[in-house]
Amino acid sequence: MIYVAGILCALLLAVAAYSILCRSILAAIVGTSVVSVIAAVLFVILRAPDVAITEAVIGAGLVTAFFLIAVDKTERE
Amino acid sequence: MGAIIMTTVLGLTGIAIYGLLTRRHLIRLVICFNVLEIAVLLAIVYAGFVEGGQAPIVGGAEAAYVSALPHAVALTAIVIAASSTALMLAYVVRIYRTRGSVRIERVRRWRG
Amino acid sequence: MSVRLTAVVGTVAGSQPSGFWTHALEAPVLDWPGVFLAAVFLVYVAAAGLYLAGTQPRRTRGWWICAGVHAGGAVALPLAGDLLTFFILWELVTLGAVGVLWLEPGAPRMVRAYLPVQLVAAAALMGAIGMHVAAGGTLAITGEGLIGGAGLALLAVAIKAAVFPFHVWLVNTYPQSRPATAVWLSAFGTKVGVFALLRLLPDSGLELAGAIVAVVAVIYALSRRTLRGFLSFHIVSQVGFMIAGIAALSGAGVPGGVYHVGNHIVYKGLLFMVAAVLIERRGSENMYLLRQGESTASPKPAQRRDVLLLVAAAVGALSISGVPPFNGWVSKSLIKDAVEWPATYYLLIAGSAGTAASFTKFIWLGFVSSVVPDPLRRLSKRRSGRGRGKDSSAERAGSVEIAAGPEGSESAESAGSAGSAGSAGSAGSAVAEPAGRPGGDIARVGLVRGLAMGALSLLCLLMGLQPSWFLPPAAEEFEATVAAAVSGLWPVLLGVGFFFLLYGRCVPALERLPSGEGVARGAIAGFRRAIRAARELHNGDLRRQLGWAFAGLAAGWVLLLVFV
Amino acid sequence: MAGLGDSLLMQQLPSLLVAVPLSFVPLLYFLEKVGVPARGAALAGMGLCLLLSFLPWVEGTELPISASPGGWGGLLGIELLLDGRARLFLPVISAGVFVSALFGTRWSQRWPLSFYTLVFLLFTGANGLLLTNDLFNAFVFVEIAGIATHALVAFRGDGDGLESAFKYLMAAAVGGILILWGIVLVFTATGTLWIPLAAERLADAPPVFVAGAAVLLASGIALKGGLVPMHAWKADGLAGAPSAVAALLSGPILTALFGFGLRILYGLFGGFPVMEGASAVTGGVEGSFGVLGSAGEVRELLRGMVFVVAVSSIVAGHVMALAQSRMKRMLAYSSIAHMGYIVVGVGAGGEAALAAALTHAITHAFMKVGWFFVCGELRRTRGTDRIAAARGAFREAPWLGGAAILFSMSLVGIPPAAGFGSKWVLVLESANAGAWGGAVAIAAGGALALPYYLRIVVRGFEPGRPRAATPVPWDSSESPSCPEPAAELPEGAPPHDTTGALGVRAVAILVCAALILGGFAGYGLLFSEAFSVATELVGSVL
Amino acid sequence: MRTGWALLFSVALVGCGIVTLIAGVDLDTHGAIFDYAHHSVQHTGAVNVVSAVLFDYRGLDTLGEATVVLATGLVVAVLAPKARTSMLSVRLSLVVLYGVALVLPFVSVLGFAVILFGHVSPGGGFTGGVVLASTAVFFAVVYTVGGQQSYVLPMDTQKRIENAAIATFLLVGFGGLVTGGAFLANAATGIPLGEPGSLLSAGLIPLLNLVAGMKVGVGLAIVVVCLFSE
Repeated sequence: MIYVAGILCALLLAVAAYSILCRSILAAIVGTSVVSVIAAVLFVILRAPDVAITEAVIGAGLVTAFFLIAVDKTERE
Repeated sequence: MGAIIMTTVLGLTGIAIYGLLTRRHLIRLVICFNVLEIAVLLAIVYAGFVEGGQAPIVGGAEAAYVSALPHAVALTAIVIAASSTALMLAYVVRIYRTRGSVRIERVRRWRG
Repeated sequence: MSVRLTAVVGTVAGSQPSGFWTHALEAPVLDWPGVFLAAVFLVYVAAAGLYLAGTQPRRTRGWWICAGVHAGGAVALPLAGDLLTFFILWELVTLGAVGVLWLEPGAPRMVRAYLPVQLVAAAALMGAIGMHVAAGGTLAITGEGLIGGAGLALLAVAIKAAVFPFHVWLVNTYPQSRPATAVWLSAFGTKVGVFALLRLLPDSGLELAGAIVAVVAVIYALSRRTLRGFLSFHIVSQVGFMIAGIAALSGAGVPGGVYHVGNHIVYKGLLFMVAAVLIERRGSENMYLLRQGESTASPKPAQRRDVLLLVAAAVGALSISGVPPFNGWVSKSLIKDAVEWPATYYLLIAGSAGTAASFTKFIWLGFVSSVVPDPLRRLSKRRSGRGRGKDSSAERAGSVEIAAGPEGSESAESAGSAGSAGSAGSAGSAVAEPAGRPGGDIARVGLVRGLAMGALSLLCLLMGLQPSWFLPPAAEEFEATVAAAVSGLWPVLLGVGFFFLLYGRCVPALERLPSGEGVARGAIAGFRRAIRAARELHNGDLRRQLGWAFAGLAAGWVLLLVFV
Repeated sequence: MAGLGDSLLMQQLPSLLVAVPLSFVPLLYFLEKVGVPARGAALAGMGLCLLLSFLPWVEGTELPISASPGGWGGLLGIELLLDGRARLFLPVISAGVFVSALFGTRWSQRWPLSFYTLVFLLFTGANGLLLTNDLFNAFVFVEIAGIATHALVAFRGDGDGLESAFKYLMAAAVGGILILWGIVLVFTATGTLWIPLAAERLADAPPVFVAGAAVLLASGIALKGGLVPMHAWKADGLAGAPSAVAALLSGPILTALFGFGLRILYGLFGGFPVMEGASAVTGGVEGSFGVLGSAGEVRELLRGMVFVVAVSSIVAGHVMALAQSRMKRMLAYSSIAHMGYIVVGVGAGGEAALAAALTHAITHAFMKVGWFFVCGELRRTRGTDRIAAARGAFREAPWLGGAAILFSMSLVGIPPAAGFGSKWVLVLESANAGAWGGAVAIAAGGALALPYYLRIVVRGFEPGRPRAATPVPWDSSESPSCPEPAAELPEGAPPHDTTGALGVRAVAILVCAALILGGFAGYGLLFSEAFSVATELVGSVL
Repeated sequence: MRTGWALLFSVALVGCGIVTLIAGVDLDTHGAIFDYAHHSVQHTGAVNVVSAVLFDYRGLDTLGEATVVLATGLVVAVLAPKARTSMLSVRLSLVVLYGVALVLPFVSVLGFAVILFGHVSPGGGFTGGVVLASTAVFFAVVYTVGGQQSYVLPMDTQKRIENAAIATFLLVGFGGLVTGGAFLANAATGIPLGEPGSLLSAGLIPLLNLVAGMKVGVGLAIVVVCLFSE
């Protein structure tokens, strides 16, 4: 279990760094949704199912939708 | 466990702050804010974690449960953060409509 | 203060709303210096009001209100019983003066010269009171003055009283205002500062500093070319005398110093009135051009009135240079007797000698001849030529020439002056006021202003002849002995001799004196630059704003972690 | 009012003070559906809330009133505590919100329902922030107030307003994150969010941990309140806001934030360390900063840090305000300076200085609100808030000029205005508590402040209309890259609001002026109340 | 802000955090000192302790959070210009359209289920509300918003639902105030807590769950729709 957590954390850091530092904004948005999903899994590992569900639905679903809409409304680069 | 989680939290915070201070794209700033928020959420939820505790859904058996208060706090924080994100993005879109760009150089009309 | 405040809290809790103020305020202090000074202020307000009533053009109501605030604060301040009232009245004096200056032509320059430094003085006073309270003092004004914050209080006093390094605001405002306005302003501000020295720092042994200021300011006064320019520097010099008296190490000089304050209000006001009339009659402020200006500007009948004017000017000059039996003589003798160090004594002698010299020059150039006598070499033509021709030196000396016409309105005059002297910058600010145009006015105007000047002259004589009426009974009786007369007289003769023999040679050297205005200008420029730099720092960049926030957080945190 | 003291109303007053403003949010909506104009209903509701906020002053009410929604008490649930501090600040917040809503006619004409709903949300946030005794609940209320506020900032809808709103939102969000971090640390260390219990258990937590929590909470609050070096967003955030909103921001919101900061400082961290020796004079607590203040050098370090922050806020605020060419930015910077004043008073330690700081917070709220109203009037008649454009405005409306002079005198600290009393006592008492550096800074602040107010007043009384918008020479705010928008009015808003509205706006301004004058006359009473509050706060630490 | 400075600040802050957390490593207090899990059932009758904390112990937080969502919807609605209608620049194939049309009912049912069983199982008002809102997102993404509002609930109805939800929440609160002696009181009002674990248990919590779910769902839906019609 703890190894899973470690791997997930490393992945989380990597994806977060990528989503902040990468060039394409769309990739960054996808990165954030991935970050949310990994965080949700971590929440499950931390025995917080409610938070996990909410984070998955909001962070990975809704907020990503917001981002996508915003990018679609503004310039992309 | 704690070391792993805390390392992740601090790493996320550092990356997010660095991004907040260096990125030029407004939406990128909002992304950094989100990452910052996720880091805090991890810290909150871990604050209630108990080794070997069960999820706070009370079953029949007497067992050790992880504390539920941080979970409630985290839920509230998530929704609040989502609202803030939505607002930021709405402002970004409007700024794009009025200023024609989402580069941070274009939101420097107020200065001095 | 905390004692007082806790007392306030104890009594005010649940009592009448204004309890705080009633407890913070004290009954007025009615000792001799306060009452004497307030009385002199009142008399002078009456005289100067009379004078101003006779001047053209009429002042606006706003001007009178501001002037009233200025003078009223000055009249009430000597009686203030607690530091709170003292501070409020101090502020009123400042704000009234600002209002008056603002309503003058050419206001911005004067206000810029006056307001910032006065605000620094007010802030310094407030801080001094705060530190005084921090040291455990009370708000009540007692004999022993502040027990804390002496440095700030000294700064406030030095600025308000225009002690030498801080005199720039004075010589940049009074000579630039309209002549009659200078009459009103000259009396109050600096005297308030001197009085603050008495109230806040009674036993500061600054007599030597005062004497030095007296001498240096006199030297500057000798170098001035404009009437009110040199009168302003004489204010600074006389302030030096007052400080030397009030701050005398022996402590016995307080009566003399305060008496000198009163005398100075009277005769300096008189001199400013004379200067105003001269400027108006002769149409010029340049002392070297007074006689020329007369020939063109004022018609022949002016000569008769000039006699009376000469009398008034002579009374003022004799008083300020301390010739018995005029009042300056009494107070100066008291101060000289009070000072402890011989160095101070001889510096004061030198100061009064210089005063005498420069006022001899005033009388001479104003009423006798337009050339400085120089028996050693006859430079007089070139000298007077210099006065008119070389604008650079004229401007440095702040001289302004005004082509006065009987019907010249202010704008026309300023235009003419811009044309004539080329010193357009300061032209609009010093504008002679033409005598009343309607024929009926002339007599009344002359009469009213003559009344004012005559009253002040008589007061000078009276204060010199009967000092016992004004001095506190406690103070040692001033006996008008021959010795006192001689000791008052010989510096004057020295000065007169200096003027007639050597002054002509000294003029070039004097006009090369450095003027303190560069310093002030540099300070202002530095402040501007600082502001601009600050604006450059706040470059509306969101990332920079957040960065500062995080930087502050990190710095504080690291510091705390280091120490915890 | 017999029996009011122990009636259900009084017992549940804290809950009501939060719930009643909130309940007007849906109420306004449905009332408008029925056909009741939102404006009248909103003003009535705010009057009701104002009434409620005065209830604790009724004779016979014993403080503190503790109420916990859900009835679970502080440990299980959330406790709302109405102590003397809250009693002192509640009327200030309510009155400030009321007059601001009274004043904001133009924007209420554009979107009446949204405007008043947001104002009520802000009201709820401010009240709750002041009342709550629970850390995370405080965060929630901070967020409510923050979102409502920068929503109102963006209300103008043009580019400038949006830029202001975005900057403000980013700064506020980061500040919220910092506060949340502090809360997390405190919770990790103590296992509770209830402030009194957390304060107890914080005593035996590792000092480093406590220091981290303290720094994070303090900097979060400072970032939201705009203290150097976290002030940079403030002027930008206020510059594009409607005047009524700017007034709300620097009046009620700052007051509530200050109240919350006091609760954190004294309720959670056990007060501010008092200099040795000063405590003998002021009866302050000797070196009590939870576990931190116990060590002498830590205490001195904290004092040093706080005074560096305060003095630099004063200097930076006044200097930058001196350089501004727009009134709102100028007033925003001046608020930064005044926050510095208040921090000096708090940091000096001891009851008297703390009481002076409390009174200054109150007076500053009203004089700043009033000045923003004057600024809004000028903007209504001139179409811009440039100082250069104010030429002749006061000559046309002398009452406005009088109000401006009064507020300026109060802000500079010239009698007879309430600001003089609080500033005077602040100087004396902070010097008395040993913080003479801060006292001198406050005194010098007045000297720096007078010129820029005088500039506006003089410009306003000059004859004639403004020719063109002539910026002051050192103004660089209009860069060629982004030129001045042609008309600074949003597309929807009328250039002049209806004739009846001016009366209301004038009433709002005159109310503030009356409060300033009354505050000067009754300053003794105000100070004595504040002193009792300060004694309660400091005593709660011992 | 130059990169070097940014690096410096972030590294410094992370370092401070590391020091702080190392200092706090030996803190034994994990979680709240009050053990909710062993009291919530007889206090509130809710099996899901998180729901108990959210809607009973700390109901005020939840109310405030719902308020935040409402404020957000309000602001976005204010910011969005009414006249302009626009659609996403992406075009979707027919399969997607029908697929979504097929999926949507299940999604919404799932949302309601998550809401209604919030007090007995993971999930609750917020989660279910967000699921409901995501249906609105589906609508908005797939079918063009603006022109044909008929696909989504009309804005006015949404607002009415939202305000009604807040009003209900407040009414429950005031009811508790009157009957139970405390704002948002649940068990104290004498309402039967019911059989723990069953659908109709935990007193008012299911109601508040439903209300909050409606509130959040509709509020976020408003946000989405307004962001679209930007």
